[in-house]
Amino acid sequence: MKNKVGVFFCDCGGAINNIDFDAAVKKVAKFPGVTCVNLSSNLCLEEGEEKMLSCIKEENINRVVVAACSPDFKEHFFRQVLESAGLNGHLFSMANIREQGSWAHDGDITVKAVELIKMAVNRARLLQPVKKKKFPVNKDVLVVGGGFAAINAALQLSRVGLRTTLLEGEAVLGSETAELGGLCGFDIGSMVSEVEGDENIEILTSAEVRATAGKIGDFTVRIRKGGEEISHKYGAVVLATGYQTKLALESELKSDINIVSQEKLCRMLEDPNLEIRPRTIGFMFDFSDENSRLSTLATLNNALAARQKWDSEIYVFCKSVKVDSPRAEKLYREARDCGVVFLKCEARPRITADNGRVKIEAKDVFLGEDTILACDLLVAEELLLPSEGTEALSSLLNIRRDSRGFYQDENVHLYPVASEKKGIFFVGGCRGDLDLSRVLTDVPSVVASVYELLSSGNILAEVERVKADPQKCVACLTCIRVCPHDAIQLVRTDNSKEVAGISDLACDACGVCAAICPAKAIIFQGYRDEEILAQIETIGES
Amino acid sequence: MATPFREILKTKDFVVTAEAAPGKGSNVSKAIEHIELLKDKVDGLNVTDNQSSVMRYPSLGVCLLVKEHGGEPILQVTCRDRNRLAIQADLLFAYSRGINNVLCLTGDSIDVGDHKEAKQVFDLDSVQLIHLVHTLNSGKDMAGNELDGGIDFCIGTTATPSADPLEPQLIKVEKKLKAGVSFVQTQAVYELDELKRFTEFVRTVDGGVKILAGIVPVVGAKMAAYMNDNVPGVFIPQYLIDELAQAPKGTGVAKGIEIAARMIRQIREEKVCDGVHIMFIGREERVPEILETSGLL
Amino acid sequence: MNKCIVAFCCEHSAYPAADLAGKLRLHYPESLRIIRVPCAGRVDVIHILKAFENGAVAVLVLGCEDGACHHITGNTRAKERVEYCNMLLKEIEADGSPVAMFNLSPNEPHKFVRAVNEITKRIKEPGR
Amino acid sequence: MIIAERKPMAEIRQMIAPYKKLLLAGCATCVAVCWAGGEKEVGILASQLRLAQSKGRKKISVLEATVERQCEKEMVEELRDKVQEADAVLSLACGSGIQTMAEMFEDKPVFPAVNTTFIGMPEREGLWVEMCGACGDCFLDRTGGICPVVRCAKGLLNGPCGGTRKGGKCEIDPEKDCAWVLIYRRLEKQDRLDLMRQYYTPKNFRAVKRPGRIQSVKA
Repeated sequence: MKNKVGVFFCDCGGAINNIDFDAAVKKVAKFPGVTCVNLSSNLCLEEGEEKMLSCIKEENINRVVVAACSPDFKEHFFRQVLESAGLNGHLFSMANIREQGSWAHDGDITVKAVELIKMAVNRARLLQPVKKKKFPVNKDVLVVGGGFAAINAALQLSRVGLRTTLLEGEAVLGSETAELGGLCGFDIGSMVSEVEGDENIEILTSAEVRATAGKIGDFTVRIRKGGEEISHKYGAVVLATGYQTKLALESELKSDINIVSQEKLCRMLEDPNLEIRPRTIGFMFDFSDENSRLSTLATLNNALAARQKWDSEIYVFCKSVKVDSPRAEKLYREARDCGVVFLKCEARPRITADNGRVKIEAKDVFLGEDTILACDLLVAEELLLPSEGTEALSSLLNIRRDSRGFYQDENVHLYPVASEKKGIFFVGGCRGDLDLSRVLTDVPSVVASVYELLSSGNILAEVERVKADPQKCVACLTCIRVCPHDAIQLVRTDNSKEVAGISDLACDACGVCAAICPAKAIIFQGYRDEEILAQIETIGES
Repeated sequence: MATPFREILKTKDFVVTAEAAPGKGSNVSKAIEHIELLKDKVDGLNVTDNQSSVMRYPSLGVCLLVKEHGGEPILQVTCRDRNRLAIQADLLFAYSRGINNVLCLTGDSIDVGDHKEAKQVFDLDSVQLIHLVHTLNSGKDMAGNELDGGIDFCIGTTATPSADPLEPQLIKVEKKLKAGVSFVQTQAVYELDELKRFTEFVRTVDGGVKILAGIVPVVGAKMAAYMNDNVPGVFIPQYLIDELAQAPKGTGVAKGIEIAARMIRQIREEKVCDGVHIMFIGREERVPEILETSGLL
Repeated sequence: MNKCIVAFCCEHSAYPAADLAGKLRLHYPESLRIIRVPCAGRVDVIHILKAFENGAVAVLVLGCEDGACHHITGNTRAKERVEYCNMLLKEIEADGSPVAMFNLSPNEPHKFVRAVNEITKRIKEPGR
Repeated sequence: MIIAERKPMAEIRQMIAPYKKLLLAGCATCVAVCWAGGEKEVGILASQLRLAQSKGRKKISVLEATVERQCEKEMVEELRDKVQEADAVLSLACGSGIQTMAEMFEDKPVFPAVNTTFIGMPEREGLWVEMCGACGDCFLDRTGGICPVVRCAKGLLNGPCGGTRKGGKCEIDPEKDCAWVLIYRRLEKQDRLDLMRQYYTPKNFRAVKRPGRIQSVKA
């Protein structure tokens, strides 16, 4: 059957006013394949929709072009109109004559509009339907980690009715939850007992992930626990593996008992038997690593506590104090109000051991002079690093990490808690320098995403929108190597030939594989070479 | 008449050889000049074979000149330019003209030279080449045919004590030693410890082989940096580069000679190895100065 | 004949940026023809060459900012292909017809217009 | 897999200068995968040639065709009509395919559009490395599965030359690994370094009598 294209003009309620629609309609009507041309003033309102529906039926149209606003704006809507007319939503193309036509140029743009429509018509004539299908998914979720973020995620997932496995490498849950930025009054102990009492949550401690396979809705994870390996199926995986800290210190100073970490200072503050209270305390942060959100919070928290509990003199050396939350702002004010001194230095201060004390030499930017401070205790700068095993786990799951080794925190374009691989999510410190408040927003956001994916037991997805033609595929593995979403693997066809198999669920329809395939085997409906070239060819005809 | 090198290796406690690099062209007057200058001051003159893959007057030709002028020539044979037929033929010719010493080496790659598009041969490698000389020495060619008039070469080879990683290099040296050589001449060395480590290893494999440390005077910090980056197997330590950098302008060569002489003296005094091989390419006329400063004259 | 410039626009960045340019009435040459692609990484060498075969005078490939590609490496692959195309055009002394890649965010309509103006400047009249 | 690389345009244009109608013939097997001579590259080269001629005065027409394997006469036969139509054929296949094409159509000039470079494998997408020199006398049992005949710049059989660069890189190219260092590390890992200590006699470089020809008894 020949493809019949129906073109629907819309002037967006008069918003498009520099096109001679009558002339345009006449020209468009002559384009090959165009069966009917309609003019409307508000296609996306009920009357317009009805007009479209009846026209599609009456004229027996099987490809639709709408010449109106941007597809970013209304493509989705018009596809639904097509569906309700019994046409596949993919048999649709838009000519953006408003944002990229009428509004972008002065004067009459009839000629350009007609050309934009010609591009859309040429593409539309070649479009193929893409079916949708419900894919059953496993509703269990794996949460890796045993800290604050992991326990929280497991609890909330369980609360929305998703069975969850909490997998922790350590022997007990919550053993490494001492939060650099402070735990904001959360009682980790009661959270652990809540998790332990939750029937919907399976807890695997002293366990590790050994291998993973599969895709969203159907991950197979091999877990080792107690010398035994078991395979589990999950619909989604949440990583909450946290971070670790490392003192940024010259090696000869590492053994100095007067130089401590934030964590050590906390323990000293809680120690009722502490014999000597340090009279002068120095703090340092923001020199070696400018991602210092957590170090800042820890410093503010602990400086305040020491000031209040010990009445120590406190000096904070830093490049800048980064207070990016109301909580941090409040802490900073309080610290200043009670006499904590902040010194802004461009260069990292020089630290030397000095007769049982620590000498700090710095140049304050505002005072412009060298400051020398001898203190009883120096709370050293701490570097934030991904926790041990992050690298191994990311390579098992085949997901990327950013230049600092955290999970993909740098690509602002991505949904912050989602990996590039569908069905794998991150929460908390494993995705960067994030304080507790961010964990508290991450968790619900991940839980909502996982719930949306898995709760119905099915995912509705397009079938073979992107597909490798088994006749043309030479199994060169190029697409498998380049796929940003890890959606392709070798599969055997019925006649036992190996070809690239693209997972309908995992594919994000970017077309990177289609562009790179040496055999031109990949068919990406809507963006096939023919469909792209059909638009280009209109230039030559004009 | 010069003493045969084989005798020298047996009798002398500290052997000194120098490199004679043939020039580009048929004019051999410069080569003769160097031969005359050095033949009585060193125990052998080692003539390079299209060194650094740059086409030159042949090693064989200069060896003949050394012989004619009363010196003791050591013929260098690389595997780069000749297949097994040509190498055997050359060796027969050399021996028939009184050249009795051969240094077997792989040869630099064609890519570093001035005929980069040439076909490189490497029909044999250096270990196989040593075996080949032994085969000829036994009166047969490689194909097993009897020779009418055999040969009897004193065989030497090369090694790189400062290779990184060293282990694969040592395995190769071990193979060369087991193939049977009378002397090993090293790539330029600048670190005595490296040399010591290397000689210790050689001694464990073959107690009888003589080791000649390669000495290449460096005449400036720039040259040192260049050599580190571009000359395969050469690693000049930073402290020497610093020492060179501090030398006043115009005294680079003198400084280089001083450093080289210091190294030679140390090697000799500490009996690190059995001798030295001096390569002062392009400044052959100043080799006597090194010998004098190091107390070898 | 209308001398067209073809711009392949990533639907995550350049396409919305172009829409925004229209909304803000930031004008650019009418000869621009935008082809919407799901990612700059979908654009292949042959698409660019065919644009020239069909009479385009310049081709733009517009994708997400470095490190912010929705599909991780799509924009860097596109950049490499653009460079390859420039090499192919240079080989046939057709480098008066420029191909360029620009990176931008969806909220940068001015950058979109700058990219169009920039490529327009690079077009050389034949014979010059 | 056979790896090839497109020839420089200037060379191609010189070859095809006298002809008005060209057939660009691709091969969908090895050279397609290394982006040198498949349907895709035929398209790119054809487009490039069309663009080039639009700059000059001479009008040429370019036909495009790709066969599954250009080194098979039966498959090349499929192109007969198109070849007859053209003045000359520009083949993007490996040397073997080009010659098959030339033999099938003796009255037509057949030109190479690619340089066949080596037998290799993809190290990652877009990067191919030489692995095999087709010497006819496989040595890999002794070298931990790493071929020194082609992966050592000098094809040495008894260990590294003295030119290894710092960190085990090749004398001629700091980007490339010294094959013998790789062999050493592999054999060390397998505790088979005795293999490297063995002496290997000069290689039989006539294991394949050139031109190579193998008659299988299975046929």
